Amino acid sequence: MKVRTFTRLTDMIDRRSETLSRVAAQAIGRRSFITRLGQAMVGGAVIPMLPFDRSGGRAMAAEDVTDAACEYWRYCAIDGYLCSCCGGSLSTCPPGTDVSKVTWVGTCQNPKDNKSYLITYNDCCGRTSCGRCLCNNNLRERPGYRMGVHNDINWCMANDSSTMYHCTVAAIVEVSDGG
Amino acid sequence: MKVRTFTRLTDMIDRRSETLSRVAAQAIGRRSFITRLGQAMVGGAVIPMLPFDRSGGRAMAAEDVTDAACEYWRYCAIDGYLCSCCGGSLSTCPPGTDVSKVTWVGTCQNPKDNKSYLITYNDCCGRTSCGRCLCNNNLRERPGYRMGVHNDINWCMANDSSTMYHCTVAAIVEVSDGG
Amino acid sequence: MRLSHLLLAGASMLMLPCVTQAQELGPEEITVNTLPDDLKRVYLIDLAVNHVVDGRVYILDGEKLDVRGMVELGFLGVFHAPEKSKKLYVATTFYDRLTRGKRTDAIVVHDANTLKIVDEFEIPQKRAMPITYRPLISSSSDEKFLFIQNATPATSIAVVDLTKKTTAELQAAGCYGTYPSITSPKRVSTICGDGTFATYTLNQAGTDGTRVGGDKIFDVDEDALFIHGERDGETYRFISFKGHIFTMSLEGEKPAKVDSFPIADGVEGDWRPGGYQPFAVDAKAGMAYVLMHSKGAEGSHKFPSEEIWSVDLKAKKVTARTKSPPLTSLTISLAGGPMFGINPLEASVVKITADPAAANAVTVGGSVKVGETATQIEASN
Amino acid sequence: MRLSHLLLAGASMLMLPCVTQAQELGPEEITVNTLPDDLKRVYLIDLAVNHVVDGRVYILDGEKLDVRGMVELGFLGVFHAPEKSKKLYVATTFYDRLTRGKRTDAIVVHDANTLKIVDEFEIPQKRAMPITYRPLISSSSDEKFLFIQNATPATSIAVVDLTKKTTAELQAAGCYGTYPSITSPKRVSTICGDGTFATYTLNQAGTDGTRVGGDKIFDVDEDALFIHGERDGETYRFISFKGHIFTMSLEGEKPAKVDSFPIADGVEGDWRPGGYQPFAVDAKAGMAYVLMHSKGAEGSHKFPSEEIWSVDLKAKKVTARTKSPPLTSLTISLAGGPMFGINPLEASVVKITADPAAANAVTVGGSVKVGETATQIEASN
Repeated sequence: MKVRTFTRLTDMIDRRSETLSRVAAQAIGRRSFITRLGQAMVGGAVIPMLPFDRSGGRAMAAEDVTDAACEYWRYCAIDGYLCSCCGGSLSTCPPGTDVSKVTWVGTCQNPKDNKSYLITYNDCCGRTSCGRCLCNNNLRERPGYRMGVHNDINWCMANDSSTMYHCTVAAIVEVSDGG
Repeated sequence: MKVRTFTRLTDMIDRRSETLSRVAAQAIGRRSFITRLGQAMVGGAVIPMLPFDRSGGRAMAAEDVTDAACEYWRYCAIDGYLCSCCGGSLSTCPPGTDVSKVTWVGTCQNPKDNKSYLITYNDCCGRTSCGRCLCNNNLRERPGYRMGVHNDINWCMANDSSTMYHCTVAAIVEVSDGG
Repeated sequence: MRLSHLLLAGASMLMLPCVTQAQELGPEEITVNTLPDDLKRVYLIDLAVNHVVDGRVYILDGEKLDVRGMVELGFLGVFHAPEKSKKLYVATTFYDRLTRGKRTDAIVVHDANTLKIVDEFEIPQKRAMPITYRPLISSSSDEKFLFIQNATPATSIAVVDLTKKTTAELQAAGCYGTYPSITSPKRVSTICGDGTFATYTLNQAGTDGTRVGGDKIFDVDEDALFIHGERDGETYRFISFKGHIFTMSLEGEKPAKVDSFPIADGVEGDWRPGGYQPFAVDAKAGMAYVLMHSKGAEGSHKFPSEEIWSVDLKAKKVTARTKSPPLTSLTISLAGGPMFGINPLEASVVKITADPAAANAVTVGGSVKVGETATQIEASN
Repeated sequence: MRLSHLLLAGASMLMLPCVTQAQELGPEEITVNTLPDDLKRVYLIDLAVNHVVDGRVYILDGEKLDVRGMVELGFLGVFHAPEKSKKLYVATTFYDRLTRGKRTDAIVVHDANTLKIVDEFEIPQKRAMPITYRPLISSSSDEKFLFIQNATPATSIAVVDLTKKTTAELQAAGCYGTYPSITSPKRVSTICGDGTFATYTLNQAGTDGTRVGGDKIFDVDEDALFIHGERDGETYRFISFKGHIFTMSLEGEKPAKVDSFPIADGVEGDWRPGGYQPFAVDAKAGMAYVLMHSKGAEGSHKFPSEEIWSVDLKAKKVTARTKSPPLTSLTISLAGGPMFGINPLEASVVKITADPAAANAVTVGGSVKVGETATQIEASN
């Protein structure tokens, strides 16, 4: 199944959104976050908290972190259950679920190559919430008025057969040029 | 709303159950537990565990325990959420719920008067599980082949409008004569 | 026969005198509670994301902090308790096979005292399925319309006529949140991603509206606004990620900024507001209380509080800073009184009071463990 | 324009070479997993009573103990994975408004590899809504019928024809549990409250059955049987509250006790079995492993284990006692291999192995936190 990325241009208030929302892999609101990547630290000073993780906050950590940990680098703007804890992986949904048609995105820095990657956070849909490895990081996340980088909403919302939320993957769309 | 108590005679295997199950306030399988009350300790040596309470087991305690604690004397054979923690009380269901039509029973000893009481554990029904004060005590509880004293089942099962389980009350039916 | 004397029919058993003496503890009738009119309520809106089909709203007694009842939120539903109405509203989504099958989006109406469901009617299948925030559902000042945030992900505002049980739609692409005018029943505003507000004025029937956008007042990249807004007289107060309080008038055809001022600029420690409902305004006292965390930076905007800052809205200055439990949501009733916060790490509700004699520094009072992953909390007058 | 080069249509974006070099980390396609045929499965059946509408079955890799998938259990559903079939069955109850409205009781059929729902059909609204136990749903030895425990609260056994998708009913008042004959596809037994077993022999069509009751073999008041039964060759093993192991032949028209023996009589400390699935039998090794707690008494029959006792079923004696985590359910596959237990206090699954070189004393291996209020656990061959 192909990745289809929905994001929202910052100037989308031109009312094209009904159309745009149906277009897969839209352009990213680059001004909003990719361009800042050169300046702002990704995984640096920020210590993301996990609001529902009773253990409190932890830092986005370096290379030895597995993809079943909230601190894994690709999760810098995730909000949800890690599919890696639910029978999926970074880019596979667990058995019996469907990939979300629309997504939000983040730009995260890989500690191995110090490059920044555009990450699509697809929800896996159609089965009740997995309940394992709930993570919430919000690097360059914004409220719903910038929907393409908003993570406090169910991104299974546009799926036809079921909008139920199960877990979230974090797949690479491309290397960001940091510009 | 009147209490209606379903219980099961030990000799109910005469296949009258289809009829009996529709009769409210059936007789109690007294041989099975009330008659043993004189000999067996109620709230004595037994230390009930709370399988899903992460705090582990506690003893059925004496007078100073409130009805929001698993150790309160009337809960000697309860399995469920205490309605006292959910907007109800020992004998009232929380707002918006319905009293179960059928129940299981227990016989518990009141530490204040040292008398034994027949307790009806009515479930409150029609709303999703309360989720607060989950308690499980099993004095003279038995598997489903003695249904009237079985607590591992949803006693909202016979309600018409909804069989959904919300919480459990523990009302007095009568003082047991201990015989 | 000992057995036989118990073989009695039905409820008549309860009317019998006890076999042995127990004057204080006789047979009990089981009844169903209702909530009194004068209950000071706290609503804890818990999406329960671990079981996302089964969200709920716990109703607490604001004085004793005990749970008095529950309303179902269902699958990522949103909840609204209008100020004057005796009804509680949930907008949610049902599937006839729990998570699949036939989908129904509906408004479920509860009696506020019995908590019984008294009505239900369908709405279009467009509503946002969010982590709950107050502005995602609201009511017009006359409480005749509900405003519900849609997101498909294209955004619009559903205008639900509670009398006719019909729904109109206001296009609001790139905008989010609903902020009803405090004085005009036919007016609602929203926040847009270009840093503006927009105000919709409905026609008489409430079936359509005209939109007037305001001037750009904030920068989403540099210093975004939290969508949580607080009523203060005839204005709304907002706060930005970097701790600038904005006062907006959303009463006219065009939204207008009244003023703005910073609360943390130049303060050592990079303090910022954080959470889902990061501040509360006591309109009577002219005070705002803000959930603040230190070492704030890009991405920290949902961090729980380390301190609560008391802000004099007239003097535009911080009057007190108090160490606080980790809270992500804070509320106060429109009539004032104690505040209530959500501690997400403990999954508890915390009661907080401000002391006018001590520059409105706050004191953390009792708390109660309730809910799981609640993000929104409301207090009734 | 930097912006414009990203304004590309659809998935074609993924086909582009990367803007900068990243040979190892290129664009990824998102796919959906399936489970391999050779996976050694552990099924953790979790009613999730805190959100009772939303039970689930977690499927774990028995070797690595990681979660590989999930099947929905819904509202107090029951789950059965037949030994040979490539299908997984859930019998559950749906309401079209989550907890109210139109009720549908159904068998939901999943493909065991894709976990997709491949079929669903209705059954009568009589099924028990239980804390899950294995004997509340089972299949005939040819896997053509499901046997499901009914309770309204009057008890009966639903006989579900998986080919015709029809349900017959065997009256079983005062009895509970379903124990399919191991050799006769048309036979199933149950345990009754008078201390007997009863066996039903179905007619050819599976639409009715004749019932033959056995002799009284236990006393419900004095020493009740747990309903959990373990297959051992062509017999079933049961255990009583006081630790008597019963061997039953449920292969003929009439149920017959083969033998029984105590494992804790006379042992200091009042040790008793406890839990929801208090023992497991390794048929190949001829061993039973029993979850035991000390200070056993009336009402302690669901206590978690303090020790696991290894019992030689041929020699009828305890060969080893090992300190254990607090477990309430234990399982082993029919083919042997490691055991898996539920630690309800930690909400974890624990792997346990027996050492034949040390009198089959057990060793507690790894564990994984999963689920919330699970009572049943199963392991595939």
